[in-house]
Amino acid sequence: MGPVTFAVLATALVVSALTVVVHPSPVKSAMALVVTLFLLAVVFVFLGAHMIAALQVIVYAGAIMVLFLFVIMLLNLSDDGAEARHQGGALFRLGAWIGGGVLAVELAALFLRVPFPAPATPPAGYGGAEAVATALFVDYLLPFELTSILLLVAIVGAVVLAQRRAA
Amino acid sequence: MVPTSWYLALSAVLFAIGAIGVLVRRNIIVVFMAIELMLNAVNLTFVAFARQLGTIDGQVIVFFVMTVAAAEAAVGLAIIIAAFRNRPTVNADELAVLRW
Amino acid sequence: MGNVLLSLIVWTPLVGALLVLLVPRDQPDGARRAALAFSLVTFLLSLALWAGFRVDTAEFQWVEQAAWVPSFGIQYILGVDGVSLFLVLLTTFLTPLVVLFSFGDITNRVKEYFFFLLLLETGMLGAFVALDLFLFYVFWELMLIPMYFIIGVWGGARRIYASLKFLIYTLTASLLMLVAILYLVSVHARTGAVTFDVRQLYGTALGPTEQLWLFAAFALAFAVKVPMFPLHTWLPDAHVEAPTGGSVILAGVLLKMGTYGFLRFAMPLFPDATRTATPLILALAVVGILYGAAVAMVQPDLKKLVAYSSVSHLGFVMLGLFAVNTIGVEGAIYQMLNHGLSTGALFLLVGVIYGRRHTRAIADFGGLWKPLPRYAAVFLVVMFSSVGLPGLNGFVGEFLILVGSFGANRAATAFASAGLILGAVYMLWMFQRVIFGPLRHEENAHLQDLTGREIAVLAPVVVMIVVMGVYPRPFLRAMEPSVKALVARIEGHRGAVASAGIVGADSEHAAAPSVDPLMNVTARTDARQ
Amino acid sequence: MHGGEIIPTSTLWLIPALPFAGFLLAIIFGNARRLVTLAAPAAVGVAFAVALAAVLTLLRAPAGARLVDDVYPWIVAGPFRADVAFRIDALSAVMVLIVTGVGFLIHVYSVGYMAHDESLPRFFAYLNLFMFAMLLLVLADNLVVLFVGWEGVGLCSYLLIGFWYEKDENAAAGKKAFVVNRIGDMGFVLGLLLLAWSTAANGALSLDIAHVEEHVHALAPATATAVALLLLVGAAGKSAQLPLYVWLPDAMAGPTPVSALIHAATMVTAGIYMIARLHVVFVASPFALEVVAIVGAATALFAATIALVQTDVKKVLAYSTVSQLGFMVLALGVGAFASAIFHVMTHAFFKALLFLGAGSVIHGMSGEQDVSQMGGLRQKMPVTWWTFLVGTLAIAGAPGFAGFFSKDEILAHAWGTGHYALWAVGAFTAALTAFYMFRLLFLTFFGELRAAPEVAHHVHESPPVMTVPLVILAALSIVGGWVGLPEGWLWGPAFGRFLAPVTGHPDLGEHGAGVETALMLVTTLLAVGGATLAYVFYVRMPGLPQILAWRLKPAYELLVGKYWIDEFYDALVVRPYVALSNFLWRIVDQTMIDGAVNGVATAVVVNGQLWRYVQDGNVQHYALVFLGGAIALVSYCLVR
Amino acid sequence: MTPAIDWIAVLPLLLVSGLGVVCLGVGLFVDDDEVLGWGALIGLGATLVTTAVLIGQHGSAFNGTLVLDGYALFFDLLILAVGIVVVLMSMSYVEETGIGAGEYYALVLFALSGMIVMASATDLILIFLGLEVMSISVYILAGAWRTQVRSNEAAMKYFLLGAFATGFLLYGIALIYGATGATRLDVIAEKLGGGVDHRLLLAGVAMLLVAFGFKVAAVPFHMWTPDVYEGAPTSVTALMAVAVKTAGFAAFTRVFLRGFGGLHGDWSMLLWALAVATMTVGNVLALAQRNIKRMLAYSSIAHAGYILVALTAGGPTGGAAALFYLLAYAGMNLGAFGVVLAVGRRGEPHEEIDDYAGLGFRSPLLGATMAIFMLSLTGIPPLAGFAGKVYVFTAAVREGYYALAVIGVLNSVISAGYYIRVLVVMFMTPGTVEVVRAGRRPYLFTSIVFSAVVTVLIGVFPALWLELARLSFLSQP
Repeated sequence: MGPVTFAVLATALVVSALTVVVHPSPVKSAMALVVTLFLLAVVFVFLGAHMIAALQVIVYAGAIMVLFLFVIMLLNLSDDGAEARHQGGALFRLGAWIGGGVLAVELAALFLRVPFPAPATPPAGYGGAEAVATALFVDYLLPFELTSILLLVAIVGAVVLAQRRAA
Repeated sequence: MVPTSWYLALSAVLFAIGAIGVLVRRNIIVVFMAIELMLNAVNLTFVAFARQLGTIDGQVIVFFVMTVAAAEAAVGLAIIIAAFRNRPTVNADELAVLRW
Repeated sequence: MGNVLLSLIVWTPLVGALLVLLVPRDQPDGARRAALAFSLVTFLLSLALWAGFRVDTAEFQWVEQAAWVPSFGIQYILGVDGVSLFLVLLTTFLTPLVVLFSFGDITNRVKEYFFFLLLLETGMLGAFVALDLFLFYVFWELMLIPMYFIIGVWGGARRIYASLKFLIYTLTASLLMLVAILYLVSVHARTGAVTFDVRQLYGTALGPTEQLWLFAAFALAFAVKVPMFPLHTWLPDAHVEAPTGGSVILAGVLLKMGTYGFLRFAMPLFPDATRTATPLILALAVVGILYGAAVAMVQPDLKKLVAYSSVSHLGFVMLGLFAVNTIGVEGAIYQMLNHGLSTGALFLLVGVIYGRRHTRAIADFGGLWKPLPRYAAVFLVVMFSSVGLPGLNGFVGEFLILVGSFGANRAATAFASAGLILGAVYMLWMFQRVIFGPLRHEENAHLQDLTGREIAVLAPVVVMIVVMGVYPRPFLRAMEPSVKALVARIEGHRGAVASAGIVGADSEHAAAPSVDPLMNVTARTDARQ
Repeated sequence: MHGGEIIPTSTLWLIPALPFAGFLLAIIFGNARRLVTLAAPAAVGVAFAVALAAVLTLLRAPAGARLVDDVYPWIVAGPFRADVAFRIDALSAVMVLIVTGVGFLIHVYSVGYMAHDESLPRFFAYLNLFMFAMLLLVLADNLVVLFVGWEGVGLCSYLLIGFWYEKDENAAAGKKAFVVNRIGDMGFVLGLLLLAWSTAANGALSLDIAHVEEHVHALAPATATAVALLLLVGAAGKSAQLPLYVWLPDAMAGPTPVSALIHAATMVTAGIYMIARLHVVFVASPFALEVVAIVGAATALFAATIALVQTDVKKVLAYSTVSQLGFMVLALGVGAFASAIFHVMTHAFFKALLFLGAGSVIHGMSGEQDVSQMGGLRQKMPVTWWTFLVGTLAIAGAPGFAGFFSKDEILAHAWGTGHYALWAVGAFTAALTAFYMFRLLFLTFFGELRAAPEVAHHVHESPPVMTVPLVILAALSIVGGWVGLPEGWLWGPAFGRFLAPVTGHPDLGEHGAGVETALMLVTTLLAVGGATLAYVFYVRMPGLPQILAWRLKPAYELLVGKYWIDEFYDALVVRPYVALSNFLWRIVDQTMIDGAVNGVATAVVVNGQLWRYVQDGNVQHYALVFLGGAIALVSYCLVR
Repeated sequence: MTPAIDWIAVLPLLLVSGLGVVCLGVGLFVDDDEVLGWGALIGLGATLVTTAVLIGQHGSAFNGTLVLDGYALFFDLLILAVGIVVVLMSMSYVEETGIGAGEYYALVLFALSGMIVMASATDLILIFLGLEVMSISVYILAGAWRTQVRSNEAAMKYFLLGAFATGFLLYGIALIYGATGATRLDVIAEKLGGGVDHRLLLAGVAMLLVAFGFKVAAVPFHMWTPDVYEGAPTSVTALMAVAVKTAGFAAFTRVFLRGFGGLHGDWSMLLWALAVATMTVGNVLALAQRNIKRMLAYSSIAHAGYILVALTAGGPTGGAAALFYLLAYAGMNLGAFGVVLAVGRRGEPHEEIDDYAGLGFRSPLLGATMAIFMLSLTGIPPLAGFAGKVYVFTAAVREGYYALAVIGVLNSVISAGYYIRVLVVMFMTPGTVEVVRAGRRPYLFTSIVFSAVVTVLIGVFPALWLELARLSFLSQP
C-alpha cells in the first residue's frame, strides 16, 4: 500500500487506540478497541497475512471482545464517573504519559534508524491458510499442543474462580 | 511500498498507548483492554517482521499470541468476577488491602 | 591418615551435644552429667595430643587430610603445631570447668544450654586445628551461633541487643574475609592448583596493593574478634549480658580466635602487607592497652571492668605478635593462654558473687574478705595474675612481649609499658573496693564462701596460674619451632637467621660484625616501617 | 670486677625456699596458731643459718669469688634466656645476712607484738612470703629473677600495709604503695629492656648479671645514661626517693614490725642494692651518677625537714627513713657504693631498733601513736627507753655508734669527690636528723605522761619476746659500725675492702684520711648542736616550739602539710586521669564509637521503614515503576 | 506427515500434564481431598522416578525446540521435587481453607508442566508458552481461596502485572525475531556473530530482561511480589517463591547464558545493576516487615539478587552457581514456608512475626527447623545457603566482579538482621501462640523435616550437588 493509505490507517489506528485509553465509558472503550482490532486486521491484510487477519476478526473482535462486553454488562458497569475523579494524582498520570511517550519515541526512533532492505517478494500463498496451517502443524506442533493445555487451564480457572460461592 | 520501519514505529506507538492505558485507567476491565491493545501492537510487529523476512513464523506466533490473549482474558475476567463478589468494585486503586 | 585423634577431639563435643539433646527435659542433672563427661573426655584426648606432640619440629602434627569438595579444592585438613596446640588445650581445659560451674548457674533450659556449649566447643576446636581456609571459615562462623544463643537466651536484661550486636559485628567482618579468601584462592588458582589448603596458599604471589586489601579484609575480621580498639564496643555489652559460662568462654577462648587468626593466616599469608601495616597495628595495640585500662578503671560494673581489661590485655598480645620476632610472638601466645586462664577465672569469680547477690555493681560489695576468706584469697591470686605479677603466669607473657616488641619498636613498647601501671591501678582499686574495707552492706555479711564445686572449678585454674608462672619451659619449648617457622615466613626475605628469632642482635652481626646491636635494632625497626 | 672464681653450689635455693615453706605452712594450717608462731620465725632463722654457712664458704674462697646455684632454666624464648639462679658474692652476702638476720629478730618480736591479733597466721604468712621475695631479690643471679623479688616484696608490702583491711585508709595506703612502686617498676623494666638489647651479643639476649657486666662496654654513652636513669626511676620508687617517696609515710598504716622490717630495714633498701648491683652501668655514665647524687641529697634534706614537725611516732621514723635512704643514694651518686651498702646495714640495725622500740611504746600505750599523748615513759618502759636511746644516738651519728661511721664515710666521699655542696646538704641534714630524733626521744620518754588516765594506768613494758630483739639490735647498732672504720684507724674500712671485688675501690681523690677526720669533727658538732637544740626546745623550755611555730607560721604550715606534695599529685595526676577515663568511657566509647556503630545499623533499618511506603498497594503505581525500569534498560541498550 | 517425535524428550512433560488432566477428571467425582492429594503425590513421585531414570540420556524433539539435556533434567527433577513438597504441604491446608482440591492439584500440576517446558525449551516461542501455562495456572492458584479478599487482590495484582510483563516479553521476542529471523536459541546464538542489527537485537534483549526480571522478582520489577506472596494461600506462595522463581531462572539462564552468551559484554552491566538493586532493596525492605510471609517475599527478592550476581558473572561458573543456588534456595525456602503453614491454623493464620514468640522452646521441632532455615537463608555454615553464597561469590570473584561480591556479602549481613530477628522472637521472647500438634499434620511436618534435612545435607556435603550443577549446566547443546 502506499504511504497515503498507511498514513490514513495509522492515524485511524492511533486515534481509536487513544480512544480506548481515554474514553471515560468502559463500553465506549470496548467499542473503540473493536475498531482498533478491525483496523489492525486491515493492516495485516496489507502485510500479506490474510489468515491472521481473518483470525483477528473472528477470534479477537468476535470472541474476546464479546467476552469483555459480556462481563461489563454482567457487572453492569456503565460510566460511574470514576474516571473523572481521576485516581493516582496528576503527578502520577503525568509520569505515566511521559513514560509511555518516551517508550514510543525511543522504539520508533530505533526502528526508523534501522536500514531494512526492501522485503523480498513473498512466495505464492504466503500468509494463506495452507501456509499457516502447515507451519502450525509441522514446525509448531508442540506449541500448538501446549495452547490446548493453556486453554484447558483457562477454562478450569474460569470455572474455579467464577463459580458461585460453594459453602 | 511502505518501509517496514513505519509499521514497526506504528506498533511501537500503539504499544505505548496500551501501556499508558494500563497505567492510567481506573476501571480494571479497561485496563485489560489496554493490555490487549499492547498484545495487538506486538502482533503487528511480528507480522511486519514476518513480511520483512519473508518467513511465515511471525504470523504463526501471532496465532499463539491470540490464543494466550484469549486465555488471559478469560482468566482475568474470572478473577474480576470473583473479586467483585467479595467487594463490588472494579477500581484498580481500591485494591489496596495488601501494602507496605 | 592413620591417626584420627584430632577428629576425635573436635567431634566428641558435638556428639555429646546431640546426646544431651536426647536427655528428657525433666532430668536436667542427666544433661549436666553428660555434658561434663563429654567435655572431660575431650580434655583427656587433648592431653594425649600433647603427650604425643613432638617438640623438635615446626611441621604440623597429627595431620588429617581428606577430600571434601574436590572440584573447589576444599579439603578436610586438621593439624596442630606449637601455636595451636596450647589453644586447643586451653579450650578443652576451660570447657569442663565452665560446664561444672554452670551446674549451679544455669537452671532453666539446661540441656539446650549444654547443647550450645558443647557445639561451641566443637566450633572453637575446629577453628584452631583447621588447616583448610574454607574449613576454618566454616568453624569460625559455626562458633557464632551457639555463642549467640548462649548470650541471647540465658543472658541478662539487654541480652537481645548484646547478642545481636555481637553477631552482626562479627558477621560483617568475617564475611568480608570470606570474599578475601575466595579472591586469594582464585589468585592462587592461576598457578593451576585450586586449593584452600593454607599450607599451599602460604607464599602465593600477590601484588602489593592486592596484599594490602586482602590483609585488610583478614585483619578486620580478626581485629573485631580480638577485639582491637576501636572495634571493641561489642565486647563489654556481650560480656555483661552473657551468663557466666558464656563470658568465660568468650573471654577465655573466643578472643584468642582473633589473635590466632592474625598469627596463622593474616600475617604469614601477606607478609609484605604485614610489614606495611605494622606501625598502624602497633599504634592501635598501644592505644588499646592504655584506653582499655583507663576505661576499665571507671567501670561501675565488675563484668564491664573485666571486659575492658581484656581489651587492654589483648592489646599486649597484638603488640607481641607484631613484634614479629620469636620472643614477642612466643610471649604473645603465652599471654593468650594467661589471659584465657586469668580472665576466665575473673569471670568465674564475678559469677560466684553474682550468683549469691544478683548484682555485679562494685558499689554493692566491699569488705568481702571477712565473710568470704577463701574467695578473697583466690580472687587475690587471680587478680595479681592478671596484673602480671612476677611468679604468676601473667608476668612471663607480658615480659616476653615487652622484650620482643622492644626489639621491634621502642616507642610502642615504652608507651605500652605504662599499661603495667594502669593495669595495676584499676585492678587494685577494684579489689580494694570489693574485698577490702569495711562491710558496707549487711546482706554481704552472711554470704556463703566458695562451695566445694566452685573450688573444684577454680582450683585447677589457680594451680595452672602458678605453674605457668614458675615453670613456663615446657610450653615455650613446645611452641618454639613453630613460632620460629612462622616468624621466618612472615619475615620472608630476611632469611633464616633473623627468622630463627636471633633478632637484630646477630642477623646483622652476620652481615657486619661488632656493630653496636642497638644500631641494628633501630635499623630493623626502620626496615619494618 | 666480673670474672672472679665461680663456686657452683646447690644449697642457695634453700635460703628463699625455707621462708616460702613457712608461707605455705601458714596458709595451709591457718588455724594452728602455735604451729605458725613457731614455724614462721624458725624458717627464717634456719634460712639465716644456711646463709651464714654459705657466706663462710665465700669468705674462705679467694676474693672476688662467688657462689652460684643455677636452679633451672626459667624463661627461654628464642635468643632470650633467663634462669632461676642464685649467687652469693660479697654484696649479696651482706644483704642476705641483713635480711635474714634482722628479719629473724623481727619475726621473733612479732610473735609478741601480734599475739592478740586474730589473723596472726595470715600475718606470718605474708611476712614469710616477704622474706622469700626479698631473698630472691638479693640472691638473684639474673635481673629478671631480681625483678621477681622486686615485685614480690612490693606485693607483700601491699598486703601487709593493708593487713588490717577493714580500715579503708589502710587498703588505700597499700594500693598507693603498690601503684607508686609500679611507676618505678615501669622505669626499671624499660631500663632492663634497653640494657638487654644493648648488651645483646652473639645472638643471645640475657639479663644474667655476669652477662651484663661482661658486655656493658657495648653500651654507647647515651644508652648508658638512658639505662641508668631508667633504673634510677625504679630505685626511686622502691627506695622512696623524690619524687616517688610519697607512698612510704602512708605505708606506716601497717603493723609496726612490718614498718621495721619492710619499710625500714630491708625492702626500701632494694633500690640501693639494685644500683650497687648494676653500678657498672652507672659508672659508665657520669651524668647519671650526678643525677643520682642530687636526687639522694635532695631527698635526704627534704624528708628531714618534714620529720621536724611530725607528731606521729611512726611518721617521724618514716620520714627519717626516707631521709636516710637519701643518704644512701647520695653515697651511690658519689660512687661510694660500698659506703651506701655500709649505711644500708647500719641503718637496718638502728632503724629496725627504733621502729621496734616505737612499736613497743605503741604496744605499751595500747595503740597510741601520737607523741603529744606520751611522755615520761622512761621509768615505765626502761628497756625500751635504753634501747631507743641507743638507736637515737646511732642515727644521730654519735661518735662510736654505727650510724656515725657509715654516715661520715658517705659525707667523706661526697667531699672527696668534690661534691662540696652535696656535702653541705648532707651535713646540715645530719644536724636536722639529730634534732628531730632527739625531739622524738624527749617527747616520748621525758616530761609527764600526757595520755588519758585509763590508757595511762596500764602502760607496761613489753614482754621479753619483744624486748630481747630490741637489746640485740641495740648491741648491733653500737658495734655494727666498727667493721667500717675510717682509713687508717685500726683495721680501717674492712667492710669496703670486703665489698671491693664487687663494687670496686672508690677513690677519695687527693684528699687523705686527715680530711675525713676533720669532716667527722664538723658533722659531729652539727649533730650535737641539733641534739642540744632539741633538749632546749622540748625539755628546758617546752613553750618555745609553739611560739616558734606561731612566729614562722608559713614555714611551719608548709612542713606540717608535708609541702602538700600528696595534694599536688592528686590534683595533677590522679584527678585528671580519672576525669580522662570517664571522658573516654562516656564520650568516646559509648557516644562516639558505639554511636557510630549503632548509627549505621539504625540508618539501614530506618531506610527500610521509609522505603516500604513506596509499596502503597496501588497496582498501577507498581506498573509505573515497572515501566520506568523497562525504559531504563531499553535506553541503556540504545545508547551503548 | 507429522515429523518423528523423540518421546523421551517430552516424557516428563507428558506425564505431568497428563497427570493434571487425570487429577482434574477424578476431582469431578472424588471429593476426598486426601485421596486426591495422595493421587497427585504418587503421580508426581512416579514422574520423578521416571525422570530420574532418564538421567544421562539426551533427547531433543520437535526439531530441537524441546531438548532433554542434563540442564533440563536438573530443573525437571528440582521442579518435580518442589512440586511434591508443595503438595505435601497443601494436603492439610487445602481442606482447612476449603479450596477445591481437584482443581487445586490439577492447576499445580499444570503449573509444573509449564515450568518443565520452560526448563527444557530452546525456542523462545516455547518458553513463552510454557511461561504462560505456568503463570496463568499460578494466577488462578493465587486467587484460589476466593472467599478471601486478600486472595482475590493477590490474584488480581499478579495477573495485571503479569499480563503487562507478557507484553514486554512478546515485544522482546518480536524484536529478536526481527533482528535474527529466528526464535530458536541455537540459531540466534550463531546469528549473533554478524549480519544482525545490533541495536534491534539489544532492544529485544532488554525487553526479555524486563520480562524475566518480572518473573524472578528482580528490582524494579518486583513490586508485585510482597503483595502477592502475602495475599496468596501460603502453600501457593511457597510454590511461587520456589518453583516459579526456579523455572523463571531456568529459562532466564538458558536464554541469556546460552542464547545471548555472545552478548555478555553488552548485558552484564545491566544485570550488574539489577543484581545490586535487587539484593539491596530486598534486604533493606525485609528489615521493616512485620508479616512473615511478606518478609519472606522480600527475602526471596534478595535471593533473586544473589542469583543475578551469578548470572552477571556469567560463564560456566556463573551458570553452575546459579543452578546450585536455586537448589539450595529451594530446600530452605520451602522449609520456611512450611513452618509458616505449621504455625497457622484454621481461622488464625498467625502470620505476624510476633506470633512466633516463644515457639522455639514450646515446639522444639518447629524451633529447630526454623532456626536451620533462617540461618541457612542468612548464609551461616555449614548450611545450604552458605554453600550457595560461596559458590555465587566465587563465580563473581573469578570473573573479576569484586565490588559485586563485596556488596553481596554486606547484603547478607543486612539479611542477618531480619532472619535472626525471627530467631530472637522464637527463642528469646515469651509468647502464647500454640501450634497444632505434629501428629495432626503428618504430611506438613514430614515436608518440613525433609526440607531441613536437605538443607543440612547440601550444606555439609556440597561436593556432589556442586558437581551435579556444573555438569548439568555444561550439558546444554
